[in-house]
Amino acid sequence: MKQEYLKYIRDNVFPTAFCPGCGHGILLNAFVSALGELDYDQDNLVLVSGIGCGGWIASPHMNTDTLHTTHGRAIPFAIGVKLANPKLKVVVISGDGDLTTIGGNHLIHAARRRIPITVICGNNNIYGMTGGQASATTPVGAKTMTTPLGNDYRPFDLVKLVKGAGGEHVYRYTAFHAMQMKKAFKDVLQKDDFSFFDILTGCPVQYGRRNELREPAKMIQWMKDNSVLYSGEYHDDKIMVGKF
Amino acid sequence: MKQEYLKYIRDNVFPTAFCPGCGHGILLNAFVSALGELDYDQDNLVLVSGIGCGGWIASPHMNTDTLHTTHGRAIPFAIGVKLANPKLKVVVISGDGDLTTIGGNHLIHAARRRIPITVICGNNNIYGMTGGQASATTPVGAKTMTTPLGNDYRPFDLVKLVKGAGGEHVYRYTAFHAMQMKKAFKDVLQKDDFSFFDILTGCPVQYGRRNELREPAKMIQWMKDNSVLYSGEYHDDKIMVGKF
Amino acid sequence: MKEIMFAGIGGQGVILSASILARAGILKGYYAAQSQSYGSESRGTATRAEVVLSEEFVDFPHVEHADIFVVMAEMGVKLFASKVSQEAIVLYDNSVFELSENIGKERIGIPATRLAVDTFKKPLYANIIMLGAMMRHCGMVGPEEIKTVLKETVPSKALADNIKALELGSGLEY
Amino acid sequence: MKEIMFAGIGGQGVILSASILARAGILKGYYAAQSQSYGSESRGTATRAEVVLSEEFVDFPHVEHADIFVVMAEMGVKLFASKVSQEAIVLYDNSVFELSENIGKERIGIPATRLAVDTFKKPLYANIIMLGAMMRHCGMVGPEEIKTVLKETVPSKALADNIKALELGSGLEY
Amino acid sequence: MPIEKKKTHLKAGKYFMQGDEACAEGAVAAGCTFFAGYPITPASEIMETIVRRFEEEKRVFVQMEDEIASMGAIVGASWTGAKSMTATSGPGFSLKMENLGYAIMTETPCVVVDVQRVGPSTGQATRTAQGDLMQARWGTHGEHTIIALSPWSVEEAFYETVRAFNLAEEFRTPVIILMEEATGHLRETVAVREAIEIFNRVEEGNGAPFGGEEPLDAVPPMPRFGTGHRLLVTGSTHDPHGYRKTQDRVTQERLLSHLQQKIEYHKERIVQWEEYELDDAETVLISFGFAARAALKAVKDARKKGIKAGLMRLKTVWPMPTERFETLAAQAKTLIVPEMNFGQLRGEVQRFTGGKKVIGVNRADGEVITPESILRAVEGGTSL
Amino acid sequence: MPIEKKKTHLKAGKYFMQGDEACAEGAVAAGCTFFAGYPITPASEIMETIVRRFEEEKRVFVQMEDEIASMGAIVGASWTGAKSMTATSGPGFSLKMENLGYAIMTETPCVVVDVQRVGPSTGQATRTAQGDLMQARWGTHGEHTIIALSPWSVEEAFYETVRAFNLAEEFRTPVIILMEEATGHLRETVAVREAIEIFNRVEEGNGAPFGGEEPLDAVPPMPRFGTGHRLLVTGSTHDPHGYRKTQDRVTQERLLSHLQQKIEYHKERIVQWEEYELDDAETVLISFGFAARAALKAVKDARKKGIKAGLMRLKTVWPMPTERFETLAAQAKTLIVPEMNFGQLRGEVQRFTGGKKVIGVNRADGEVITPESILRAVEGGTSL
Amino acid sequence: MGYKVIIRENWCKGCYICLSVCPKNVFEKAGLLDDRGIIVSKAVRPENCIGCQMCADHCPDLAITVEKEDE
Amino acid sequence: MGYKVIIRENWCKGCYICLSVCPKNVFEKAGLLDDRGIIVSKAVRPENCIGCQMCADHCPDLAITVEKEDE
Ligand SMILES: Cc1ncc(C[n+]2csc(CCOP(=O)(O)OP(=O)(O)O)c2C)c(N)n1
Ligand SMILES: Cc1ncc(C[n+]2csc(CCOP(=O)(O)OP(=O)(O)O)c2C)c(N)n1
Ligand code: SF4
Ligand code: SF4
Ligand code: SF4
Ligand code: SF4
Ligand code: SF4
Ligand code: SF4
Ligand SMILES: [Mg+2]
Ligand SMILES: [Mg+2]
Repeated sequence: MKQEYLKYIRDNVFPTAFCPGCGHGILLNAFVSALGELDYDQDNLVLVSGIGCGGWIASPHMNTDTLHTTHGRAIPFAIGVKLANPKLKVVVISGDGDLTTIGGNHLIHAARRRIPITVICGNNNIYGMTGGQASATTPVGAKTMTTPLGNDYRPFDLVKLVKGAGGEHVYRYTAFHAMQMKKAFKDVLQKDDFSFFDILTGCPVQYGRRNELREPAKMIQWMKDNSVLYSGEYHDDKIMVGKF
Repeated sequence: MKQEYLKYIRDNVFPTAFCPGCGHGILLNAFVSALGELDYDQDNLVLVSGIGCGGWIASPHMNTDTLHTTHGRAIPFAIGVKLANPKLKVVVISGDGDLTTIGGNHLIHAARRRIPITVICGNNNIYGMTGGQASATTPVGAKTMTTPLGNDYRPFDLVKLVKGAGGEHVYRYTAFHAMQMKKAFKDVLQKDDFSFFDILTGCPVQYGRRNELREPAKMIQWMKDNSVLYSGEYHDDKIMVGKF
Repeated sequence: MKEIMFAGIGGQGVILSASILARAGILKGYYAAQSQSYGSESRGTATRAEVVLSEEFVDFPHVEHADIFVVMAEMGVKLFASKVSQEAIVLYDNSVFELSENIGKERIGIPATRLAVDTFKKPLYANIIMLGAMMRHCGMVGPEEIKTVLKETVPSKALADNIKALELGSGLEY
Repeated sequence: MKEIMFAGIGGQGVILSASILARAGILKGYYAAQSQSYGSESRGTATRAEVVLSEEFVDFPHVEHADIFVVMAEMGVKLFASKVSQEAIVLYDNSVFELSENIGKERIGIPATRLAVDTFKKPLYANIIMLGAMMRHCGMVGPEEIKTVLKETVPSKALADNIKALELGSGLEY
Repeated sequence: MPIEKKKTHLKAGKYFMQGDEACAEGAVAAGCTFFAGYPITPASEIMETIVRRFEEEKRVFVQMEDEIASMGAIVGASWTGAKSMTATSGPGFSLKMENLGYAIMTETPCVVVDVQRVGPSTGQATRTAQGDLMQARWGTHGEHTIIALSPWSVEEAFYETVRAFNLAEEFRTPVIILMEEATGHLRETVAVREAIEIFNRVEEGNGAPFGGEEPLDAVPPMPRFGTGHRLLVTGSTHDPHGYRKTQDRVTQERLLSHLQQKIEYHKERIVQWEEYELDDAETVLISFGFAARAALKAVKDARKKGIKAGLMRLKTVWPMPTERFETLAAQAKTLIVPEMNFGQLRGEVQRFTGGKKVIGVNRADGEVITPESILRAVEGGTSL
Repeated sequence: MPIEKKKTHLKAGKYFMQGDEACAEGAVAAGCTFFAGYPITPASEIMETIVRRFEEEKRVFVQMEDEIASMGAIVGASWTGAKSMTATSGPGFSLKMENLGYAIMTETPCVVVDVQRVGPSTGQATRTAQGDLMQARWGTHGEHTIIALSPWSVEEAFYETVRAFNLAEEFRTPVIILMEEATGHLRETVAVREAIEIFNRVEEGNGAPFGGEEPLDAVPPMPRFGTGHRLLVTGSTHDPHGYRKTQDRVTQERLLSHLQQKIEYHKERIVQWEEYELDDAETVLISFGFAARAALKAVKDARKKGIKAGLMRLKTVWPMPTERFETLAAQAKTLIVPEMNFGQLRGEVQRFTGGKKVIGVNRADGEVITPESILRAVEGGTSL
Repeated sequence: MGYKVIIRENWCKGCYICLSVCPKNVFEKAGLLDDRGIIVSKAVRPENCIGCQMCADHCPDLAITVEKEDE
Repeated sequence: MGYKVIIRENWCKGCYICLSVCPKNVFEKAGLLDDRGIIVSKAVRPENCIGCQMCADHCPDLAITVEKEDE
């Protein structure tokens, strides 16, 4: 992160409360850098989040108006903000448990209505904060506190879910794709549309620990090795990244 | 409905409390007839519903175990029943407001997990029982109590939504397609899979009244005229019916 | 002060009658309160609508002892009889049912549904016919106020029929 | 009855220490209670763990006046000093901070983190070293019980190092 | 004080309105510019009126996917400076509880209407009750304080809604309007005045945006989003600047004390009630909402019979005028609480009677409580 | 009575467990075969233990998408004959309120654990509190009755969970276990007995499957789904056979009376408390849960100082032993209620003291209340 | 061989869907209101019935049964 | 012309993602624990830096800034 971008964060709360190597930090980094590269008016930006480590990405780290809400409900609060003052840019940043498990209904309704907010899911495939239970994006077979023998249930493909609900401007990147992510953030920050990001952040502590990805660097490498840039053809066995 | 199928209904509650020409009754008719044609064991069938006119299709009309739950929550109750006793056939029948507006999260999670229950949405594109407010399936431009100048927001395409969430065995029919509907009900009643039905029932009173479809017969005719059987090609401007 | 109670089944328009009466009362400068009870099963179940008209604010705005009871369906009689004053005038639709109960002081049969079907080819205005009849006994509001309210509330193409029904009811010989 | 309090920052393993001590107490037939406090921000904030060992059921299972206070990070001292008995023995990691506060009766510095890094190339077993030192002062449990508990709780490949750390702590000269 | 005398949007005069409608008109008059709702009997008519009036007034109405979302949306909207509101009934009120607690914790002004119907659960949707009195106070988890008002007539549905907005803004807290179906669906004469008093939110002022600074009972200023304050709003325990402090007991204690004191220490501005014929009353009735109208009728009927009865009628139900309960209990030979539940208000009054037993007149079958049944209790009570 | 003496699944002996773990083991012992949950601090360890033990025992565990769904799922499961349970903390408890009311209305046995943390709202997730006492009673809308238990130790977390299941089955009602984080996360010695008593659901018996028949306080039999009963289960007002009656006041009245009486008339089987040194006590403490442990220590310390103090400790918090409050109030010179909130239990006790003021010792900052602070109040109270 | 077209008149609500879906124009509205205020449907030309079941399957009130006539 | 690789050491948590993403092997683990018990990352070969920003963009703790050296 560039020195000049420090104004977009509250440096008094650093170092963050995230674990070492937490991919949510990479998302934070990319978002801050996107603002920095655009020299974005931080006083016209409201960041809304729910509960979870993912809910901490914006609050308290980002130096804008932030609304840290209840678990799963960031989107309705964000809609209240946006509809009451359409001039504001409203971005929701929260976790997979928050936005897609307990909060899935608000997500699909926001997508359906194409409310002009941006929703960024810091998707680490698990409930990080509460100690590593399965979420709606935990892969089949993955070990979690609540699936010690491996997860039985299929996860959402969030790109398909949001598009199936009617959403447009849907993106996916992993923590490895810090630069592409940043560029896409810049794109949507300059628009007043609905947009959705599935950002695979990786949780080395609660997810990695149980699934042989304990080392943050290994997790990043794994993301690199298993992802494919989307260019028209969608492979269900790969992590498809890009714009959809 | 055949005389012999009377055993599947509680005739002491007839005539139903539905308005004249309510399409929910046609769904009821088709479901009863499907059971009848299969000579289905009604004592191994649990019908679960939420709140709304659609929630009354099964309760109290159907002569099986019925669980009339809270608004939007039929699916979780049904999952409790099914997982606790997998031998039972569990079918959820409820309205569009119930299953897809307030209850959308439970629907997508059930689809994702492919819990072996059947979910039938009596979709009349409106909140019938509470006096005709817009639901998540109300078409753009349609007049409702809460959209007197016409609905601004895009509705869900429930087939796309459920498939986007990971659901299989997804069907759509209208009240005009009573016979096809019945046949499809028979198919899924004999399986132990997740399946989903978007059944366009039509509400002549709350929807029709405001949208020039006040006459039930006209509503049925409209459904006939505007629907196309799916055979590989999906047209967004038509009501696609069939299996998806 | 007058307490007026209307009863019928869903769809018979008893709430509309009550509301028209109350609005007419307002036009005359009275305090008016109008309430009703109906189920979620709003179709085919008993509906009750009440109006209290008074010179001044009424503490308890529901009917305690109806001075006038207008009843359009038999199931309404039993359900609400206890709220009818012994001095009450009871108007009932005798083209729909026969009143066997011995309620109120005076019981007057009005064949409103039959009259409506005969005149308008549908039962739709039976409630307004009853309202017309009621008006004569209530004494607090006249045809002018009710017509003014009708003008404000019913679709213009239905206005003439409504007024006709009102006059039919108020002009009945019995 | 003995009340023992451990304090440190998240990740230093003070809860594990407390839990090992409590389980060891159970093996000796004592009633044991063990509690802790930590935040959602479980990383980098003050953690406290408490153990009460007693012959019989203890009404209030938290530390009221710690007989022994084991403290591994400076921020723990101020935060929890009020719960330390005036008669207490205070064991602190003097390879991490200097104890300036005048708490308890006896204050003993144990360079646990340095010893751990020296011996195991990582700070990981500092808590067990402290536990070893604590054991000598507690008097209610011995190395046998603690080793038995370690066998049941730590992964087998880490067992030897754990035992080594324990002995390092209990064998220290000071 | 940031109180403004404002012309009412409706022409002064007499109107005939439904309670739900009057509540919505009250919101319009109070300056509510954001409404998020979800349909439910018997509250839907509030939304129906709002839809129509907001269209005319160019304010923001949104129908959300459920009651949880509606509650979230009005909190979000409030932080943009909007006066915001939602309306529901029992089942929806239960769903709002988590986000209601969030509004309390974040000191977000907003108004939540609960038009009470028969419960528990789905119960009887079109029937009336007063079963949510205690839920309004205690429905959300954790120690907290709340303000709730209970209009007894259609006219009051209008004015108490205005007052609800004013209190919400003055004390930066959600305010609940507890109505009954009996009032919500009642049509009645409403006299609209020329002008009403409006409390305008204090956006800039001394101190940080959240409480916990000295004095603890002071209401902090509430800047709006988008004005450069870079606000940190959180439902977790936070310091006066909004920083999360989920480990610190001092912050928690100060915050909770602040949330309590800003309301409890200012009860005189919040708690309102009316008294009828209490001066020489030996039989004292205490009631609220629709039940109080039946109680007043009963008091008048009792007086006609020579019984010295009087009524205390709560307009604010939370917090309660407990000191007045005490003096009335001291004065009264008989204390009677009529209500449409099994004794929720009675239980509250019972705490402050110095041991005198309170008699309940209760009805929870979906019908309104009648003057007759209360009169019977008054007669029975005096002949004890 | 369908009570069975059953071997405990754990070998008799002493265990060292966490409160959450003991609660889960209690559920296994009680015969719970269905658990639906959603993670939340500080209740997640209950789920964690259930996952492990249910795997071993081949019972059904499901992690749902939220707390609303978890509550719905356990009600559905219960109708198949399963003993079912869910566990949560404040924010999740608030979300469960609507479906909790459904369980009450449909007379569905199930157990709901609330491990209390600091509120309101997200508050402090890892800190302890007793802020949900009133919410447990009143959190869902509409007039209703509830049973809630409050274990004060890890051992009791085990046995009171068993009792919760038994009461749920015997009275066909949801039973709440109100624990504190302080107990949920406490590790302590637990003595497991050889055998425990289990109440087995009465599936067949006299009368229709729902209450409202005479006698009104009788618990109706509860047939299970899939056995030919063609049950009609609804959260709307219903007659004894389950037919919806949403217009009929008699049905509503009978149903509500039944729901109340089946619990209130059988308080002697439900309400349990313990008394310590009360015989000659002049200072009477009344407390519950973890706070009662501090209170007991304070009582003993007070006795050492020659103060005649005693403690009444509630094991069942709802309904409350109000008659005993009355006799104790009559006996006591000083009444003290220590609790980890701003006075929720105190308010309840205050109703039954014949006017005697109850002194509160309160703490709501996330730390456990201490014997010292209570002792100070005891000393202060006696010197009044 | 023909068909019997049975209408459970007290279940019929007069929506006239049967009139519109019957390919053989078997039904008509009854002339008179019944005691619920409904003008029910009548099978006035049962002899035209071809047993297609369109009416029986589309009746929202389960009021119609069409059976093969016993010879 | 080269690059300045700045690490805010007190923000670094020792995840070593920078080590793994740097194409030029600029970083190493510092030998010693700091007072938080962390072995931070050090830019030990800044002269190799090509300014690709991989490290700066991937540091989850926003601890790295890579700037063009002023001449
Ligand atoms: C209503 C409610 N239920 C449960 C919780 C507990 N809770 C806190 S964070 C969290 C999970 C967060 O998971 P996710 O959104 O994936 O964030 P992560 O920590 O993985 O970044 C849960 C369940 C809560 N705070 N509120
Ligand atoms: C929690 C809750 N919110 C709102 C309601 C009110 N309500 C009852 S039915 C209904 C809408 C039902 O719509 P739908 O499911 O489409 O059924 P329909 O009546 O159209 O068949 C609503 C909002 C309720 N009962 N519970
Ligand atoms: S638990 Fe996982 S998601 Fe949370 S801070 Fe740690 S690594 Fe990140
Ligand atoms: S309101 Fe609509 S959905 Fe409900 S019964 Fe009437 S026609 Fe059917
Ligand atoms: S379709 Fe059924 S309900 Fe409709 S008119 Fe025909 S018989 Fe009657
Ligand atoms: S079966 Fe076919 S032909 Fe016969 S009456 Fe019905 S719709 Fe007409
Ligand atoms: S990536 Fe950042 S936090 Fe990780 S080791 Fe490098 S400088 Fe430290
Ligand atoms: S900018 Fe590139 S080359 Fe330079 S240190 Fe960072 S990763 Fe290495
Ligand atoms: Mg996550
Ligand atoms: Mg609908």
